[in-house]
Amino acid sequence: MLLEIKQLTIEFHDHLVPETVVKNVTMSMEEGEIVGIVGESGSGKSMTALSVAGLLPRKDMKKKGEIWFEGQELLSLPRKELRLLQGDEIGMIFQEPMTALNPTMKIGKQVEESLYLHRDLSRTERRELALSWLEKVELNDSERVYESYPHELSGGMRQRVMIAAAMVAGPKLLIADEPTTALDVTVQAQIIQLLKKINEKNNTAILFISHDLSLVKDLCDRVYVMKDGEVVEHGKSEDVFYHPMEDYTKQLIAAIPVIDLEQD
Amino acid sequence: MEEILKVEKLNVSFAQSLKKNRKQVLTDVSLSMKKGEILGLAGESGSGKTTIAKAILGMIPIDQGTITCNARTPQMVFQDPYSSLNPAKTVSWILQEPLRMKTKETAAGRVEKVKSVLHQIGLEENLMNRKPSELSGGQRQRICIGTALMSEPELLIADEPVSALDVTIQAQVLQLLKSIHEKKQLAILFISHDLRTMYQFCDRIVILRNGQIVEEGKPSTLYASPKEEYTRLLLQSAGIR
Amino acid sequence: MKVKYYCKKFIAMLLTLLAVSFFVFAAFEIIPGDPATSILGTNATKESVQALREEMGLNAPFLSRYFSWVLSCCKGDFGISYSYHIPVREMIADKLPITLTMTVLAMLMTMIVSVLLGVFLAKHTRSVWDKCGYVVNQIAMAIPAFFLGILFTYLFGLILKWFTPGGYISYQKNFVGFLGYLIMPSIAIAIPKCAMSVKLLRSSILTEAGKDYVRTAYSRGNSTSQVLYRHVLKNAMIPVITFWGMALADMSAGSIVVEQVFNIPGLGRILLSSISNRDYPVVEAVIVLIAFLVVITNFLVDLLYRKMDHRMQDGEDLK
Amino acid sequence: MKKYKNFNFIMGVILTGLVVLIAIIGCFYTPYDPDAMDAVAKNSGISMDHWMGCDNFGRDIFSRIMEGIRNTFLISLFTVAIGTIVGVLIGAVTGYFGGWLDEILMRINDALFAFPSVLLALVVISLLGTGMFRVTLALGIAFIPSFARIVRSEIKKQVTQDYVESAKLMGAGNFRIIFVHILPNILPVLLSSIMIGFNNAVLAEAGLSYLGIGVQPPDASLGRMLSEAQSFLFSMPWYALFPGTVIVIMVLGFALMAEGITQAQMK
Repeated sequence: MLLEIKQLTIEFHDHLVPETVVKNVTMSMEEGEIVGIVGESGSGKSMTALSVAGLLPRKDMKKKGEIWFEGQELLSLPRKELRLLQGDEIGMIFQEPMTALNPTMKIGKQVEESLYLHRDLSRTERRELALSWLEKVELNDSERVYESYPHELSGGMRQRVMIAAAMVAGPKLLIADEPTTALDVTVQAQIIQLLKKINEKNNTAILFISHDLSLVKDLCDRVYVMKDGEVVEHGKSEDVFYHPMEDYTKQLIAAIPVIDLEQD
Repeated sequence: MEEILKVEKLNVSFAQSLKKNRKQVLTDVSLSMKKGEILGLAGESGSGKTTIAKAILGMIPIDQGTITCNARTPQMVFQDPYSSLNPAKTVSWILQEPLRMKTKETAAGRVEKVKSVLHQIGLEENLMNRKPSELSGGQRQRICIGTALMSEPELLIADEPVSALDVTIQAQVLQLLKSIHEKKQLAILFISHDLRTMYQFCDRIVILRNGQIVEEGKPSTLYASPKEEYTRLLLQSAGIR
Repeated sequence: MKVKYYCKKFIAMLLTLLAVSFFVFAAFEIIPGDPATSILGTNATKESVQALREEMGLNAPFLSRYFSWVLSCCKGDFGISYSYHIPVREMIADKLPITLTMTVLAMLMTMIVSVLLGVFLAKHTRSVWDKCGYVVNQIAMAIPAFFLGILFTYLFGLILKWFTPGGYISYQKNFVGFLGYLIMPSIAIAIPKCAMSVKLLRSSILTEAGKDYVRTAYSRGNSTSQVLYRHVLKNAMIPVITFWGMALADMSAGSIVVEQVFNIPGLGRILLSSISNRDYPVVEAVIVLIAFLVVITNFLVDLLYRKMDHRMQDGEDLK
Repeated sequence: MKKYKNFNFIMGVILTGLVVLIAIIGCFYTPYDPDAMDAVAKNSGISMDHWMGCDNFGRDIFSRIMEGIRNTFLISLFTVAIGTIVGVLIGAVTGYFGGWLDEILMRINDALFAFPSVLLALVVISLLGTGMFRVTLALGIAFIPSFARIVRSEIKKQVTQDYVESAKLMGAGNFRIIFVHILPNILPVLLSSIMIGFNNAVLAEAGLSYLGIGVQPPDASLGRMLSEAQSFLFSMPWYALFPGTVIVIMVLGFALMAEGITQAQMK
């Protein structure tokens, strides 16, 4: 068992009335498995992902429950030790490729950062590894990309750079928080294929967060459906998609326009 | 049915800072719309969909080509619900503004019209003196549609009206647009990158790529047997083929 | 692409310099009274006045006089002073370094102190340091430079006797003494601008810290200070550097006022005396000089700004 | 307006209110005639009848400060008025329409920006001469570039928003769009820059008067009092400290209001 979340509850205390964003969520992931979390905005899917990655803001935030990752309980882990996992064992990519990269820092330096933080390598070794990963994410002109700045790349290319930066230190778990929402449909499909390839080749488990059920169906082995901070339904993605039990899931599926071309 | 919009060989280019040559955005785009028709304009970002809309409404200068639009007061609904409503004004002020421009109605008359439009777009009257910042994305998009309806347009250009909304709310807003279309014989130029939603919504669909029309046709035939390679790729990526 | 961009910026600067010189020249054109009579005095004969006007080329049309004036300025010849009848260049030559040193000293202090303090306050938000830092900042911004000068003269000069008020030491005689004396006035000029710059850097750091790329940096295992120094600081400095460009202009004006307080014979002193006795060539020269210094430094600040943030070069100017 | 309930704004209003109150009272009543010289009370310190003591001519410092506040406040008021009105017009036109007009006006603006406002005022003063009216005009002109630039950048931001496009589609004229649609959205920024304008105007007026080229005697001004007080620093430190502190309070009042407005806008 790579990852196990037990009764996770997250409460915000920044304004008068404490707001519960995630209510006793329980999930589990095996090594090399692709698991999806589907839900609309405000369903708590991103919060759950951020808590696994240890990126929840410290102050005015109460967390209950446990998150076990490779035998370590992340919620109670001191920050110094959590930092050793971040980027090394757990990688993360985000929704907005346009703003998720440092605008005044070269791409190469940002891709190498996890190596700089977690590995004792020389400059050239780091550069080699970064370039190899830029090629693995199908950025053919990797030398030029290495030397360029974020604003010189398209959205799709930046997302690939994000994936390279997250994977460069060989993490066991990659968390993808709606990585394709801001991209064009054709680029979206390519990124999904890339994630599948990475999962097969490196046996990296992927926690895929999305609001698009049809996307999750193709990519993920298992899926959790979330609404207002709670897991409403979970199971194999085919079961959940073709014969959903909860009516909220049915409603989600019904909202996807059905195109049956066979009839004419 | 007579034609309300005819675009022939439209060419548009933008000047670029620092570079001498102008960036060609639209090349020889021709399309036409009949009264009460819903035409879909599909394409990815940077394909020039919004530029066509702005050219039709005369918001940007065009290099060549002719646009004959004999639809009365064409209106537009924008993609980003957070920037399409004036944040400093209340809902009722926003809805009354088109009336202040067009008709000589008294304040009371205007408020009556606002109430009737609010019903049409499925919102309660108590939203009247709320500010846009207090509304959800779906409510704001309905207000945009309401404002457009106030000018009683014959043509409504909807530039990705639902792509910023949640799936369930998208369906409701599209349903609203469809019902208004039927009731008022309103022609809609529906701009989107989501081929799935366009399938049920549009009578005809035009595929656009890098400012050029790739293919055009009824959704059923276009999706079933696309002639162009790019259309096939679009359908495949959207998981339709 | 880069070279093309810098040429465009350089030409824009030259245009601004021309506009500045034109504005000053035109301004002094509309003053009533004739330069020749002011030099020769009111009882001079009409012929001698005409001869002088001819010699100084005053009868030439406005534009050609403007261009000959600009050319002579470039050569360093700013014309003859009405009241002292010596070339303006001599009057200004030894004054310029004084004001320049004071402004540069004030600028250095502002840069160093504001970065240190700004980062410190940004790191300790919500602490008591932040609160009192804020109060001190607000007050420091509200104190005019010359009042600060008077307070320093009273406190450090008269009571603590750290320096003799009004005891200016010229740089020809004793350079270290000269610098020592200029410390106090430079601090007086620097404090208000430094306080503003600290506030700006602190809020700029906090804004950058909320951005997506910071969350990405944390996801890679950076510690808080690593995020601050490797990622946030460079981006946060961009608006501060722009402010420094503008602050330099205000500081050069501030030095004019502070020279009165500390009785320093800089450009400010001579500017004021020539304004009161209507010695326009001197006024023109000093103002053009200060304006040129400001425009050139703004141009240099722009280059530094572009070097740090490459978005400027090919993208639309974000300023 | 309830969102303006933050500490800064309230403190700012209190300080500025105090100053404005004294300025208004100063128009009608001052404990002593500001210019009356009382030989007996020369150089006397703080006492019951002279709250802030007397200067080297025996004039009551408190009365002179009251008159000084009034003059400084009036000058700053008109300076900011000129700067704002002209600045908003130029900023609105260049920000909204752009094109060659924007280019030219902005080039001129950059040129004027090369002059610190004090220097610009010096140029205007050396042309028109000193005295309250001319100083106000000089400072007003000197403040136009900064206001124009702020308004222009704010309007440029708003013009890219879709609600401006939809207003055009409804048939609203340009004038109506600028002043009815866009202006309310930039009001908070405009208000806080007006406060900062006041802040700078008070500083600039005090500076000019200190240099002796601002308000001329017999009109009293805080800056001028400071320059006179400088030579009596050892014997009568209060003669310099009181006017200086009053200037700081005036400037602080406006600065805190500006802070308060921007903070409220952030909420």
